[in-house]
Amino acid sequence: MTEQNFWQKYIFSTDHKIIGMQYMFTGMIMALIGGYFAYTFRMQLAFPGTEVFGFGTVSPHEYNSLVTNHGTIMIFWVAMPVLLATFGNFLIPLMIGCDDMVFPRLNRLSYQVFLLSAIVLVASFFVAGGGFGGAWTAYPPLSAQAKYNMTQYGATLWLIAVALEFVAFLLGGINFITTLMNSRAKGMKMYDIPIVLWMIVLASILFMASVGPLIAGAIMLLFDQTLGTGFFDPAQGGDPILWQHLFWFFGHPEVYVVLLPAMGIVAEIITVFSRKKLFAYKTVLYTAFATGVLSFFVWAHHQFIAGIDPRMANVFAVTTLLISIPIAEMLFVYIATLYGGSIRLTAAMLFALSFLAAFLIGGVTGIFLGASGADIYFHDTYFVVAHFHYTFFPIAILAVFAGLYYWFPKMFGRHMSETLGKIHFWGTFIPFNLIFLPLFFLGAAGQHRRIYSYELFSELNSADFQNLRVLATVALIVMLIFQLPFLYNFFASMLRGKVATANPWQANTLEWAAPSPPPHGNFATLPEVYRPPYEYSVPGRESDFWPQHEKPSGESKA
Amino acid sequence: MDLIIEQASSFAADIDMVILLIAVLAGFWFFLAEAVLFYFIFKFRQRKGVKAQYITGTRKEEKKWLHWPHNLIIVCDLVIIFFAIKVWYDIKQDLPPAQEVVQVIGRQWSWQFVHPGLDKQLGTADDVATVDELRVKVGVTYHFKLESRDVLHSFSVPVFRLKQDAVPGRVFTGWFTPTKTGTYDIQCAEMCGMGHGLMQGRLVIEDEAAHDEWLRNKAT
Amino acid sequence: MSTMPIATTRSMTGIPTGRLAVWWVIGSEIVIFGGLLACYLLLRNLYPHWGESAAHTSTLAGAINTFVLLTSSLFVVLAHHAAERKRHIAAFFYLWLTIGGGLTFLLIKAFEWSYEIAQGYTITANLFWSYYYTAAGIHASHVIVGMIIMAIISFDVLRQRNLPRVELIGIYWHFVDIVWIFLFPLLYIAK
Amino acid sequence: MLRLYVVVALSFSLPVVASPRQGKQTYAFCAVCHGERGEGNHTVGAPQIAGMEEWYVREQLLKFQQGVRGTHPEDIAGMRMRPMARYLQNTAQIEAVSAYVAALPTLKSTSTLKGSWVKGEVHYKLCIACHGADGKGNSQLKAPALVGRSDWYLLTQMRNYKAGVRGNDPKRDPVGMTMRPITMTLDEQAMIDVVAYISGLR
Repeated sequence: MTEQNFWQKYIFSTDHKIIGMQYMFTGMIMALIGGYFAYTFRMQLAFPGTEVFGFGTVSPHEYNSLVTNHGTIMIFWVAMPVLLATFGNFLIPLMIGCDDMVFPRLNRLSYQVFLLSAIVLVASFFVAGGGFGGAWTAYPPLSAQAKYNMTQYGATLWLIAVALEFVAFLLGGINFITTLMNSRAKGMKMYDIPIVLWMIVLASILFMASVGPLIAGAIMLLFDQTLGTGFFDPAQGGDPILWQHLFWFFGHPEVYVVLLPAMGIVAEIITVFSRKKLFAYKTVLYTAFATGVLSFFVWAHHQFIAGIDPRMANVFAVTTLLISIPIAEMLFVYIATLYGGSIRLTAAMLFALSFLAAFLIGGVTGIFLGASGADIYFHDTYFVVAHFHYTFFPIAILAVFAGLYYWFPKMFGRHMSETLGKIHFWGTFIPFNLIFLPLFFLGAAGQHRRIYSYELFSELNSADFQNLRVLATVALIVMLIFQLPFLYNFFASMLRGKVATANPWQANTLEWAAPSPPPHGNFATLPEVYRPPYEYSVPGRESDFWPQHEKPSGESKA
Repeated sequence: MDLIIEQASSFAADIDMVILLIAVLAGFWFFLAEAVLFYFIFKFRQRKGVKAQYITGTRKEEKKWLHWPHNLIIVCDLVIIFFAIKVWYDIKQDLPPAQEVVQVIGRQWSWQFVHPGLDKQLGTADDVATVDELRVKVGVTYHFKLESRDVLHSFSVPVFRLKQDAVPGRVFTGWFTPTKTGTYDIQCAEMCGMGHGLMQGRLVIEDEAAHDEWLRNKAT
Repeated sequence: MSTMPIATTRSMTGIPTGRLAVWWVIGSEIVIFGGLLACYLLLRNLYPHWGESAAHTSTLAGAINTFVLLTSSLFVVLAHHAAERKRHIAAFFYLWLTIGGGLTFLLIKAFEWSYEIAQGYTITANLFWSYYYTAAGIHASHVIVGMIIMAIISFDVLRQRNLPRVELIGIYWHFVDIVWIFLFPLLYIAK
Repeated sequence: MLRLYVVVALSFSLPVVASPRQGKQTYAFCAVCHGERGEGNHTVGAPQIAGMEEWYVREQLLKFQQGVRGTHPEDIAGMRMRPMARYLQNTAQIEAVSAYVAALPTLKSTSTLKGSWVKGEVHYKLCIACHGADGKGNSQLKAPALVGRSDWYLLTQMRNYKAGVRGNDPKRDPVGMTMRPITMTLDEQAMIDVVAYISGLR
């Protein structure tokens, strides 16, 4: 390998690890922006009309824009790049014992398109009229016509940014799927693939199969905005509800697109830190398949009261409640895996376990919303907000932190501080519950989403409710402050942390066979695979782990 | 539910019943799962000299720990589906005959209500149109004709447990029967632009005498 | 330019990596066009009067274009055939015939559209025309992208490099062709 | 617990007092439709308000808040304005934003209507008594200036007065009431002409 200068090595690299980290750092920056937005509008809700430190007074127009872009950023520019692209890029070649992705330059292109989309989105906040404020679902006619949304440029740029992001992940997804299908190490059969890779690839396939109609829809909406066509304009014969179908046909599978990788990360971590084989590996896969297939038939539960045929709602209520079964079963598998283990509560494990605990709340509250009768009341209230934050927060924050603490030694060759990690964990998990538990209550009291101020609504303007809103906001600020130890820990450990060995957690999967951090090309000699990935505490063996690449000749090398 | 927010329509109690049912069934599984999770974390924490067990989860007696919860959840789901759809059917699909009809029109960013006048017929000269104020009689079954003039809105009355999106170019018909007098909030529940958060209406439920009195005042 | 990673050379499934990837690309494209056409068909069923607008499309131009695209698909098959036999000059020649087919297609399209626009059937005329221009426009952009990639590959082929890529662009070109075969009856013939 | 909220509230917010700074801040709400310079936006129905008299802005904001304006089913633009005005909670905010609007440099209005200046001059004789021959208004009579307003907006408001959409509340809007009989005498073309004449004034 010839010497590379800084630009070649870190900016225009085709190395999957560097690209993964590019996604990670972009995702982190976007998460900071999204967190800042959340802080701003939570302050407005807690102390309406006052000047927010670091922003100024929030106008209704800005409020809508903040809410919209908080949602958009957190899903498309934080959860997707970090869960799919960071872990996908970093782990797939390492875990299948390979030197890189099959199309390194396609991979680089996908990141560049993604970066461009992030830049376009950020630019949309600064154009005349401000950023788009029609909610992340962008229902037309509001999103389609500037005379309604008053963000002529913001809305168009937002739409272009989202479409570009889709293209980036299509390119990335093709790479993930092809790599996993074709480039596994010798001896790695279907059921020897670690769960996390299965999940990332299933998620990519789900994404690919669901996003197409929305891309077509985005082009149609773009024409509505810029050329004045009437695809979604009832005055010209179009149908605004059509967009909702296109959007949610993608939007609901999208939840599973980010859920599955998170589930995968958690599977890796709980097996390693409880020294257990994963309970019923195939069941996990089947439930994941079932979830993926079912997720295409549940989309209209977002539209129960949107004016679809009421008979259709019955069908979707049934499918929606059915999808709770595979997800619940997957969670039971994970809990069963803990049985009889030897659990080490490292920072990574704490985050992984808290994912299970918190996601259960998200899953259970989803049943209220999927049951059509109850949804009439809960639809578009804060109950929904709290519900999907209890799913997305564990997915995009808890599982990601779990993954970062776990794979950090592999990424940078050094350990993060466990003490700071635990402070960070409790400082994240407790405030998280304090933010969103009050919101369940407020939602049940009839408080609707995306409302700028509750002062006009006499039923919601009571002092008790306001105290709950303040509690949620204070908890948010506490949580944001507790991210500082993480950021310090992350960057300080990168430079000065305890040097890590190749396999510090005594894990089985192939990435731990490579040096920490892996050089370009990853492995000195490409490994071969002799056994499934979760052979921990096998009876009759001295050590409690049995790496996949270890030759079965008897003598222990680890 | 009725402790947090009043029930002011004939079907509010039905919806609250479904919510309670789900809360009990789902809550049971939730607390069970969390309890088991925390018990395992405590029981199987790392201890010196205790090695983890090797359980594949593929044997029949191990899998039963998945199958039984799995089957029981299906049963719970079916119960929930049954009641959810029943309530849904009563509220959204099976409209009881209307005694009076009101027209509800959503605009950026106000609600306009057209009440039938003293003749109880909509579309006649004595109709009373108001903005941001809906006045209805207690105990009378109303049909509402919901329209929108520009973007999507959602007509939401929390005390009624009622919500329906308004879509430009379409008219949706729904129903409600107020059961107690009072003044309540009407909200917009679908993002409709800058003033969405300020799009507030008032619902006044009054007895027939007071309502007629109001109509007469409006007519003059 | 980095050397090709070992990953790219592996083939666990037995399908060459490039071909596998192209099939996945086509899979994701199918849902894009599928979504658009599903919307179109749904509305077309709801609004039978769209037929009147469709009557103003030029079936002749559409038919000629179908013929042109099918012919170009034949050329790309011949190019693949030649490439497999390492006759790189012939492959180069056939690839450019295919590109020529694409160009003819676009030229006819340009004349057809300018005629229609001159008659007042613009993209905003009504919903049928919106779908007509959007669907055909997205398809035409695929034709253009295909032609550019094909041109790049053709010069590689001339230097006797990356010959298997002829097959890949061929698969893609067939896909673009098939999309047109769906578009043509839906937009032109159904009146 | 309450004390904690107060401490947090104070550390993150500033007390509310009327000040030029507050006027500018509050105007940010208005700028979305009425524009940074108060130039208005015809597509969303927001008129040009730069340099509008302070007393007039205040009164109209109060009228919107109290539901005197913006509650008639035909007054679509007014209904968009009403929730915005309702959000200004205290008098300090209203004072501040009125002063800010009044201080914005008056802009020349662009004409969007074609009317007869000559005929308009005849009809304008009706208006002179209150709005003045120069169209600068008379605060004593609560007649606002007409120059510098968007012509389409003047026309809409005359139509509204005539149709009883505005100035229909004798108790709460006696001043608006006086506009009604005047507009009753004008037909559509006359209104356009008079607006054309007003646009020519300076």
